[in-house]
Amino acid sequence: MNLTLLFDVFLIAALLLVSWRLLGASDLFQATVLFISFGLFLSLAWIRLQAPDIALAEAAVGAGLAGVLLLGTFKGLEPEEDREGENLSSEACRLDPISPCPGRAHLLLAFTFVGSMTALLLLAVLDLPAEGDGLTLLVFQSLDRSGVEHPVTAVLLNFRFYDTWLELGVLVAAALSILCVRNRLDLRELRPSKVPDVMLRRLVMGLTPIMILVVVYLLWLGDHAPGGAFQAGVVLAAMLILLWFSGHASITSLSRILWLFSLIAGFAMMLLAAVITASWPEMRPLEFAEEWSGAIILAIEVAATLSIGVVLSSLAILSLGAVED
Amino acid sequence: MEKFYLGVACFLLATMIVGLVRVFVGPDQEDRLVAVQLFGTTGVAILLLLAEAFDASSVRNAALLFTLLAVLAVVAFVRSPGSLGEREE
Amino acid sequence: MDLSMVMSTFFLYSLAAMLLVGMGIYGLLTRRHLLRKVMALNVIAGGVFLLLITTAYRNQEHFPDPVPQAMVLTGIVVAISATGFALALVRRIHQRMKDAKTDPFGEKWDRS
Amino acid sequence: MEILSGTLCLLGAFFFMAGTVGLIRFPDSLSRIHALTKADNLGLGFIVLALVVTSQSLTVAFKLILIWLLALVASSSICFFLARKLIHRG
Repeated sequence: MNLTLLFDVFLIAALLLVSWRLLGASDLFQATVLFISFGLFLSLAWIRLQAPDIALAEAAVGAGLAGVLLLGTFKGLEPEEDREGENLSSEACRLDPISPCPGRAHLLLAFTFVGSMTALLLLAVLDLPAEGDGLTLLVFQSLDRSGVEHPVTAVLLNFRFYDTWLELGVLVAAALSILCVRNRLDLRELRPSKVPDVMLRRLVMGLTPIMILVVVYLLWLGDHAPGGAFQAGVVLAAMLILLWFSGHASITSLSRILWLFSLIAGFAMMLLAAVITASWPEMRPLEFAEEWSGAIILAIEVAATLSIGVVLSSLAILSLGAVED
Repeated sequence: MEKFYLGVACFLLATMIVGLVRVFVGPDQEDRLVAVQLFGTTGVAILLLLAEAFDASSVRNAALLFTLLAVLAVVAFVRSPGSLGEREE
Repeated sequence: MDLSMVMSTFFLYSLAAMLLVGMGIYGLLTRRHLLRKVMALNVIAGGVFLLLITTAYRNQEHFPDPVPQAMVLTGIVVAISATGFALALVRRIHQRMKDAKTDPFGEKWDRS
Repeated sequence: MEILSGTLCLLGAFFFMAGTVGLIRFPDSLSRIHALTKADNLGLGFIVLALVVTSQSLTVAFKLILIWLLALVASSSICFFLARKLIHRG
């Protein structure tokens, strides 16, 4: 028996089982909790498929941020009159009681649609050429001109710079639109809904220095090994959220100007790089000189880490903060 | 030795699948959450074993992140409004 | 590494990825609670990421293709920020409906 | 060294299994929380020890032990929070 194959089969079985129960279970809290383990199994799959960068990001997002967001929102939605009941029925916390319940025809239609779509996808994947290097060779040929040694970082911050830039733009847009939804101008005076206790404060006091260390370590790893701005940013966000939950100073005590500045730092830094390279003689826009590209990428990474951390923690704090209006 | 580590990792994965039953049957919210925390630790152990089996040191960083952020979900659960124990406090 | 091994891994994981996408879309269409719909969207995203990463794994000489990996990395961060936004919307809708229940014209919300 | 590492590994796996069995079989929530700490502290501890014994470099060993210590802190505080919540509810 081949052990790697056994591992694959177990992992895929777990993934499918978890996502089936996640979507099918009638208890909403069960689904919320299963979502956390879905992230865990996915990151095991990333390790198995030799994508450690993604496993790192998934570990931070799946185990930390997604759990916080979903559990916090679930707690906020939990119907108050049903608190004494042990199990929440799915009816009790339904959000859209005005639309009709899905009937058998609806389910059949959905099933047919999904079934044919999955079959089509399967055909498309089977049709993929069996061999091929994709872009691996191209990336490795130009790697020594990129200023970093790790191919994924090179793709993110040099070869496909536009993608990363616009992605930071998406993050800023998400933060600004959530401000609109919550009808606020900044994060100040948003508090967690319960008074923090001593135990939690001590715990967070102990964890914070380690987290700062991990953020710096991941950022430093970025240029030669799996790690970098994304992973470091997510850990930074987790740290800010923990600080906020325990009542320490966090981004909620920043002034509006400072908060906005850190929100757009990553995007602005990349814009600055674009403008400078565009106005430089004998260089095309976003083409970095080889001797400078390492330094430019490092500066952009630091700014992007700050922005990602601030945006993601603002998203969580804005959607979990006590509703006072 | 790599084979052995991979075998132990498979075994741990199997215990995780068995442990999913507790998440499915509950009955309390705390029970389900405890089960998921146990998965977290088992997952860390699997990651450490895989790091040895595949000889990939970056996997250990993923394990480090998992342990570091394990508290986060529980803190959100305990600290958010609407929790049952709130009234007595 | 043995090529047939790589291919069988690729098929196994891409099959799982497509099942994830299928289940996610089915859940999105049939489940009614908004929180569940958000989770269904995340399952779909997980399936798509898995497909991209298996494709990257298949294209390997000595290192898996870094371009899909970078795409998925951006994808994960965008997905979590979209999830955060969607959850804030869900929270807001919930609040509005709770308020509507108390106003005199709100009986229509209590039907069903 | 390899035999020692293998034995420790199996011991760790045994404790994880014990934790899972406890999680499934124990009758009430508080004893299930108790099962979690066994697996966390001992299971992960033995596996970390097994890997430390065979690890080549000091940095790897240091990182492994750091992970274990963090897991100890995390699991004990998680158990504290959840158990307190259960007791408050009565």
